[in-house]
Amino acid sequence: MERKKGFWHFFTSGYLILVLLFIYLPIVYVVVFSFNESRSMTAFSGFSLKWYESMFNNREMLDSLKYTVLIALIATVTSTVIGTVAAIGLSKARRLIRSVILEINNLPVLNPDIVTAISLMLLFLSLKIRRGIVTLTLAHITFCIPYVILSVLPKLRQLDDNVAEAAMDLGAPPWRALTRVIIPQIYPAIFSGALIAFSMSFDDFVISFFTAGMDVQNISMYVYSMKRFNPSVNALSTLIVVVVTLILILANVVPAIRDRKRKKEEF
Amino acid sequence: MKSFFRMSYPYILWISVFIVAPMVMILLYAVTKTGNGTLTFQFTLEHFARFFSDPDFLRVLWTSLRIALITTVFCILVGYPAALFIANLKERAQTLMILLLTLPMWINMLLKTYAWRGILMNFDLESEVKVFIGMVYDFLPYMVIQIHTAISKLDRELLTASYDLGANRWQSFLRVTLPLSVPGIISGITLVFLPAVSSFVIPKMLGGGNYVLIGNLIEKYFLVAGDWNFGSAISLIMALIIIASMYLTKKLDRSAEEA
Amino acid sequence: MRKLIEFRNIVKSFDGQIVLKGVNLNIYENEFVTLLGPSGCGKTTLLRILGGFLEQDEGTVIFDGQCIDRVPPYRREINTVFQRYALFPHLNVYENIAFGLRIKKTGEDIIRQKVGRMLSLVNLEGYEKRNVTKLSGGQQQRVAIARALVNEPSVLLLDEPLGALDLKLRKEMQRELKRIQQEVGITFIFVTHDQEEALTMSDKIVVMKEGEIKQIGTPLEIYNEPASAYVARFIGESNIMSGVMLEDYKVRFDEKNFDCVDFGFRPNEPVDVLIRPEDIDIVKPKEGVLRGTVKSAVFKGVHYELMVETQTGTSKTVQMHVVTQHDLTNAATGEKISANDFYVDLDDLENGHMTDADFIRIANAQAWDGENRDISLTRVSHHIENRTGVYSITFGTEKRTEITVKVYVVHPEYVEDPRHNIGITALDFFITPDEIMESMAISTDLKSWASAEAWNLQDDSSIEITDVKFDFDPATITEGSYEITFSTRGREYKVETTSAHEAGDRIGISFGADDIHVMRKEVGEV
Amino acid sequence: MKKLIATLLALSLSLSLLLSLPVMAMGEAAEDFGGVTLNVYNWGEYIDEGMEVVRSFERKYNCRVNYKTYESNEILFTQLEAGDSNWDILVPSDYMIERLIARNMLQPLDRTIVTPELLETLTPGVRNLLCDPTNTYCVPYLWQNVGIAYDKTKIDPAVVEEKGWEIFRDPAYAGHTDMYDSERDAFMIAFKALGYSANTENEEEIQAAYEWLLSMNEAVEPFYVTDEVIEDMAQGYKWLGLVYSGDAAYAQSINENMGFCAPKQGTNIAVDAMVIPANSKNPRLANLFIAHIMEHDQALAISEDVGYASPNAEVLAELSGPGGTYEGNEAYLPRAGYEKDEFFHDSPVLQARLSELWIKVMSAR
Repeated sequence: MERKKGFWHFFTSGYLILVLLFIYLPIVYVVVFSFNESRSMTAFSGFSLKWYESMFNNREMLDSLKYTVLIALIATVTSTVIGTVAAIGLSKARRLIRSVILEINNLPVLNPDIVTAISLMLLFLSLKIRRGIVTLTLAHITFCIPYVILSVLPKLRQLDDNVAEAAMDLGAPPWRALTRVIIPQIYPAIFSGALIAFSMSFDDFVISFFTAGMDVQNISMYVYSMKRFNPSVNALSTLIVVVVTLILILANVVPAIRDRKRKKEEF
Repeated sequence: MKSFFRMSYPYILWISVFIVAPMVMILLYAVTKTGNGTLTFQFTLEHFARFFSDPDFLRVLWTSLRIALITTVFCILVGYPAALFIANLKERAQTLMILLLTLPMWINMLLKTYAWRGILMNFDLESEVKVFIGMVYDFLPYMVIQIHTAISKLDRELLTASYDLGANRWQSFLRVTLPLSVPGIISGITLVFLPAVSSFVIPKMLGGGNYVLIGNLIEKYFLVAGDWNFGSAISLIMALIIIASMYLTKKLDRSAEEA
Repeated sequence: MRKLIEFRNIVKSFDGQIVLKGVNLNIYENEFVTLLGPSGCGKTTLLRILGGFLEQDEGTVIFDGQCIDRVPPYRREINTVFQRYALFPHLNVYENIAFGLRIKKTGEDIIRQKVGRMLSLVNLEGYEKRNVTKLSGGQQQRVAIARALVNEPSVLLLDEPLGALDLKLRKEMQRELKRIQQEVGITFIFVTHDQEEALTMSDKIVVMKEGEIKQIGTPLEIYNEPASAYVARFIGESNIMSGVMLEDYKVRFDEKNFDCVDFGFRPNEPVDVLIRPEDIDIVKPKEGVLRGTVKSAVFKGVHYELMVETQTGTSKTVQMHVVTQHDLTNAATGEKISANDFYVDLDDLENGHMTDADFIRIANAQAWDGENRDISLTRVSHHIENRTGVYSITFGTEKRTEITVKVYVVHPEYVEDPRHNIGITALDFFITPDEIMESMAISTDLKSWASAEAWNLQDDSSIEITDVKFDFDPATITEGSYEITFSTRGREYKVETTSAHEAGDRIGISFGADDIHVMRKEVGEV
Repeated sequence: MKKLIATLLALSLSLSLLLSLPVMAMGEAAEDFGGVTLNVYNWGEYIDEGMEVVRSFERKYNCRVNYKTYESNEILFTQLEAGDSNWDILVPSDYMIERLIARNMLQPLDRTIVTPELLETLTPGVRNLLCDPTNTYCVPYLWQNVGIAYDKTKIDPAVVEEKGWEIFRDPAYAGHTDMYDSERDAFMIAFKALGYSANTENEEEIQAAYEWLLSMNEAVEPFYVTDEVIEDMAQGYKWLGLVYSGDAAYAQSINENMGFCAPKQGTNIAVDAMVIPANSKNPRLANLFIAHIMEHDQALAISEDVGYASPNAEVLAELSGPGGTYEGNEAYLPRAGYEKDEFFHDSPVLQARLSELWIKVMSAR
């Protein structure tokens, strides 16, 4: 078993490294070329912060980044609240009602983005609603809520019901039972639902493209509208890669440290 | 506890306004005469007839399905071994690998596609190959994570039992791990094939203008030609294809369980 | 019988913790061997090493004359029934059972014939197409057995297979496993922590503890001739006393000499003595080898289980002075307060044990307001010196409602019993009738009021006061002095008998020389 | 967990606040519009690199410019038709201006701001365009013509001059040719190669042009691209490509052995001009923006960075003349006054017919 394992171990880790290389090739490529002196994406002619400078001077690009983050935050918070409340409501609904609503709920997730985008555009234009930041935010909330529900509802259904009944038996009114017993248990699901919603809103292009109208543009729309290849996008991508890496490290390392600390206290 | 159900009323209102109504709009526009932007209530099926009668539209549809299919198959062939090897890693290494796979998913798809556009400038490839690379790149992490979740849920004892009954590592994989990971593959397919068929950014940015998929057609008839009725018809056709293939994979999934 | 399996000096540890400390064991053909021991004693690890799923750190496993350390599990002539069955959820019953045969590329018709035979062996005919996840626990377990047996292995490993079944089904499966073993005629190695299961099914039992084998033998040998107190305690019910082996055939325990059938010990060697409860007979007090009173009698279905105390424990008697209720009322605040005079042990005073809380507890001082809600006593003042004599102490609430009572500081009279090195003490105390009536656990409260304690003279560790004897009726008690006796556990014998007895009966117990089993003391054995 | 959400939110909020510091340098404002927003809708990459032209306008009038871009005249028109946007400045091509004027979706310019003197600064080739002879609605922004970009080291200029558009059917260049993905321009070279007018609505001529393009596909197997053609020609990846003169000028400034030729069979001249939509919210500021762009320095900055020819006569001479950035650049100065060159006319019928055939051409490969 020992000898064969050696080769197999080498083969599997080699394969995984290849996959990681493929996944991270563009990211590394972009980060490297964001410091390139010349415009070209093929020859690295010298180190310079030229593109970072041009990015920070490019108000249109910065505005679109600002809108992207702003709308992502608003959409995440609103959809998490509505989604969680709806999930709790649905978990107590009759089977038929729940399955019908869930079927509709999954439509924006399974349907191709462009169909959802078109449908929302048609809605706004037919009702003569002027497309702008409001319609864009409403659209984002609409496609974020399903992810929250899909992450919270299963956890809710796993909770054993008589925990809430026990809380009420000990004198807690339904509302208190909800906040004191049910929500703390599904907190991780709410959090992961919010994270998915944030990443979906932050990353969206198609739906924003059709529902944003003239006033506002998010990062994806700005990049899409650039005809000639503009290296300052590399600078922007590097900025986002750094921020995203920080957030993920924060989101994963902090709980790990806390767990290890808590384990130490237990001994 | 029954009172809690009332909590979902606001959401029911929300989905009827922002999901059901819009889909109805698409349906209305798809089956009415062209009224350049305004809804004329003359019922017609001419848009569907126009789509299915013109060989070019069908070729576009076929190209979309073909590229999506190749992408999905390639993602499975490349993704499955990766998911299997990750599942065999030690606990901490596994969480690290999954973290490394999810990180790119957070970065804007546009920016990543733009990066590929820069990279692919060095090579003189056919548009279809460029689009294929872009698609595989975008969808591979989803596939790997779906399959990995399915494999890591398997009870280790099943493999021990298989060894015990005389099956070596390869036979155990073929007869136990693989069949039980089929649900993971199927949920991976839904997360890759469906968006791939309808993608219109990757073909547009990497395939140059000419590589037209069905998503581009819809964009063209809505934004360029301003023909909302025909655009809606195409969207409806695509939505129906998606729902049909989703239903197919669900049945496949259920039958896999019964076997 | 031919030797089939040999474990030679098997050592195994999991991240630093030794699980098997050099195990040597031989298993013969067609034997039903049970590895018995508490969880974590290494029995499952040994089984998994034989199955090839784990590799031992040291030692070798010989199978049918050859060393199989290097042989992977799938090439060993061994099959396993797993604790949670590990049936393949994506295959139906027929396919599950046929799995091993399909691997060996057996012909379809042979498979159909062998699987059919297996299904009838485990009474599951007609279940071929059923989905395994939908079967009951018992049925799943039988499919697991069929799946393993169909490959006709020379050894079948069973890793606590009956754990998940309910009692009645477990009994049934025990008989069925035994029947299958005899009918199929292959070696079974059965792992369990249930001693009754081991006794009913095994040809040979291997008792294990903390990675070592304690004893190997037939169920009868293990039951009647346990190698140590640990084995005896693990198998069946037992009375175990420590004693001394005067000479061959003569042992002394509980200050009496008895004839026995054991020999070969050093003179006056300290030994453990075992007497099975079912070997003890109940006789008239006079005729008994020992006399005692029945402490408890529990009906266990077939027989009664009696606890007979042949020697009383060490005891101490004190006086309980019941005085009239004299709580004071503070007219201004409507608060009421009450407390009793009390005795204090001089030793406790001297080594500073006594805090205000102790005084409040012993005096049973309480205060409550108009609505009968308890108020805490925040002010306690006294000037008790570390000398015997009578002093006074005052308890008060926040709002100055106070009461003063007398404190009798006395020399403690310890009662010491060198033979059992037990010490016990208690103090007289004052109490009111209401407090006795309100008390929900009278014995516990009496112990607390009298500060009754018992301890081991050698290492000062506390010993439980098991009995509180008093002859008043708490419900109808009136003022006056009453005697209360606190005592520790004496020598008690567990006896199984079919005749009915009640607590308090005076009886005699007797047992013969062959009922006494003398065992060498294990080093470090408790 | 709560701590985690808090840190996440705080991080993103600080990020967005940091970035949104309004860059409103408070220079002396010629006229204070108090931070009003002017909505400008222009082609992508069609203004100076750092958008200093826009920033200086914002400082000059203390206003904020919401600058957005579109990809084609058709997308621009569909957006306007959707009716839920009110732009102040648009820069459509001449044939689209013809359509907008016909549907009176534009408003006349304010003569007191866009004065006749300013109009005098325009080079004659672009003044009084067919679509708006009296410049009542539009002021040219940039102009160009369509031509052949080729690698001089691979193809002899004389051959290009001699063959003109027919070079796109020479199998010798199979696999080395880029064709611009725009149906009007592609059909234009077919019409010109066959000697027809670029605006013909005659079905046989259209059919003949369609055949011409199909034969081009067989012969040259072109790569249908949009902006990649600029990098392809600039980096020398391709030998031959259909290109707008402005893009060619930019490419030639990077790669000297790239030649440009406006074929003898005639080509399309196009002028992108600034107009003010009828439903604009602040027409006065819009007029001031047009006047601002017409100033010499702004026109120079735009034309120099973008590479397309400037409508301002002086700037044109300055950039293409001695010491100018585009001195000796064959592509910068579009050919003017050549009788076979034509402007496009707006004809939705032709447009629809061409787009239908175009899908066939592209997917025929």
